[in-house]
Amino acid sequence: MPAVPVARVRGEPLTWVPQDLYIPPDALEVILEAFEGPLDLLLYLIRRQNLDILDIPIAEITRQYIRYIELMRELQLELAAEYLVMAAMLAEIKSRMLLPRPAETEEEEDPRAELVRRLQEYERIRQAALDLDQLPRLERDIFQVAAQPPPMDQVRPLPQVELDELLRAFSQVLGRAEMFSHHQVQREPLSVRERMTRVLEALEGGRQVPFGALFTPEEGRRGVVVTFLAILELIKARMVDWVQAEVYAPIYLRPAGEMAQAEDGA
Amino acid sequence: MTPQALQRILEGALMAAQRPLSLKEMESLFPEAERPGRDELKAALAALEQSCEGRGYALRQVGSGYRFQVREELAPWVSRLWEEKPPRYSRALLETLALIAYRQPITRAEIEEVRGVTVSSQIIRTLTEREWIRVVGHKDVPGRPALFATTSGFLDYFNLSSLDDLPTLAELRDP
Amino acid sequence: MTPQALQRILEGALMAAQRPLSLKEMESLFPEAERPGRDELKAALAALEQSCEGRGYALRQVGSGYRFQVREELAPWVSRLWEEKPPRYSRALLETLALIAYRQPITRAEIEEVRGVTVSSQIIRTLTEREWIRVVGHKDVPGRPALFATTSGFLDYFNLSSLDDLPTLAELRDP
Repeated sequence: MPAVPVARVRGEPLTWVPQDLYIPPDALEVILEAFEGPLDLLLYLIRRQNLDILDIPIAEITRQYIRYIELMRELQLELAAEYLVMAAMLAEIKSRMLLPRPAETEEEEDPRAELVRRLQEYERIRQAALDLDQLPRLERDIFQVAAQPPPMDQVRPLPQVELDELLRAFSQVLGRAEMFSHHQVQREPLSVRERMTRVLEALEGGRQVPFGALFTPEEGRRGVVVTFLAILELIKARMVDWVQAEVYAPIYLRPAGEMAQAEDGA
Repeated sequence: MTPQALQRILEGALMAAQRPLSLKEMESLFPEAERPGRDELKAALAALEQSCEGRGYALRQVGSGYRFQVREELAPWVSRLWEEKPPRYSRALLETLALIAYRQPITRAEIEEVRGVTVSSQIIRTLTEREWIRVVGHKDVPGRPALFATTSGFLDYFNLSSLDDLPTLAELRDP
Repeated sequence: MTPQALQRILEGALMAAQRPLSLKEMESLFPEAERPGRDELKAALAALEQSCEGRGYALRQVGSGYRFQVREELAPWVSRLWEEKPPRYSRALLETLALIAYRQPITRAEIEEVRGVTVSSQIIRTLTEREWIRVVGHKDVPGRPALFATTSGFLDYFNLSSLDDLPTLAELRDP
């Protein structure tokens, strides 16, 4: 009788099927490739024959398992090492099953127990994966609603700064400059520096301002002293110039270098 | 602000966002002075949900918040908008994902022990890139292997509001 | 197909599409046997448009077709979804600002002397644009460098009535 191919595997005709494997021939390759590992293959063998997972006929299953592995090798399917490890484990269980069990060790665990536990655990996860695949999901069953957003003025928020960040930055920079000293901080009241800024503002635009006009008597003695110190600082640092036409004439303050510039230009 | 105005604002924001919005994000739509309370917000969402009845979409709570989604029964028509078929995932990927979902936090070695085969790096990478899983810590054993867990993005994708919504695992029978 | 069913399908598709849909695209959602006519389609769209009245969005016809759009008047709230997280200022900027605040009026060279590095023009520009600093004069030394000082806007931002209210270094050391 001529050998009629029962299936094509990777394009090659397959003319035989192991006798005890009952597989629709055209599904052979698909099935062999679809196993997710030795546990998956074992479960397939058990479920296919409606066997009870809790009472596996280990000799029979081992025989079938090894035939499958041989088939996979023959078809040159990639065979993960785990399949061989399982084959060894099955052989070991089989041999332990054959040993007579002494009466006093009746409590000893069934050699299959560990395998059964693993098969059950894997079967649960295999089912969970199928269930997960059945859940309605985005891209397939669920679509996120998306309407066109209204025209918007994009607000770009400005960075926020806390006051203590500023203080920390100040202390860090002074620390780096080795100018950090308690003494210095107390010596330099900020009111003077602030007043320096106010005086410069008063002179802005090259205005010449009478010395006396920079004082606000309502501020009292302290305020007057602060202004005076500020003016002295400004003059010392060459931030302002002071001019007096003649002795006892009114003193004027003006922005530093203004006159010099004007003279240069002349 | 009237309940109707609040409802309209929430509806507009949920429509425009293109992703789920958490209650906190919804609160942040309002300047502090007119910020609705949690109860007000939830009442508005409930009213909004009701108002969608009979429409083509529904309000649903998923992992990272609330979203409007097209009703499932319209998928046969709506999916024709895209020529590409929705992605299919291999059994190896789904089993790995299922293990991480049901047994989190879990190491790669633990996944391999249950599945009986090596977990390919490609699968872990795909799951991470899809932002379905992430490393939540390291197990205190030699090698300090990464512990994987699912994300709220996983819940969003599979239309779940929490891990409790996962289908229950089959019961184990005692040997 | 009832007009209601058609309306729901169109609504779902328009909501899912993330782009305007032309009448032709809407037709192609249906297998030929149940494909609605143009008039039917337009009637369904008109009914859909009406059904959105009072809601947070509206159906609009634009160049390439129809789309749902969130109502313009909701922009003040909805836009907060895209509000960027405020960026942070660099340490260089904060140090420069601190030196100007505590040592004003001060030139750029003086700032650079204390900080030990150049002060970028970008920092000066940023602080000026923020209206926290301004040029209050020029020092009478070669080059007539600008003197920087803080503004009243600076005081307002930090909720200070005067520079005297700035915390002192002593406060940093003994909190």
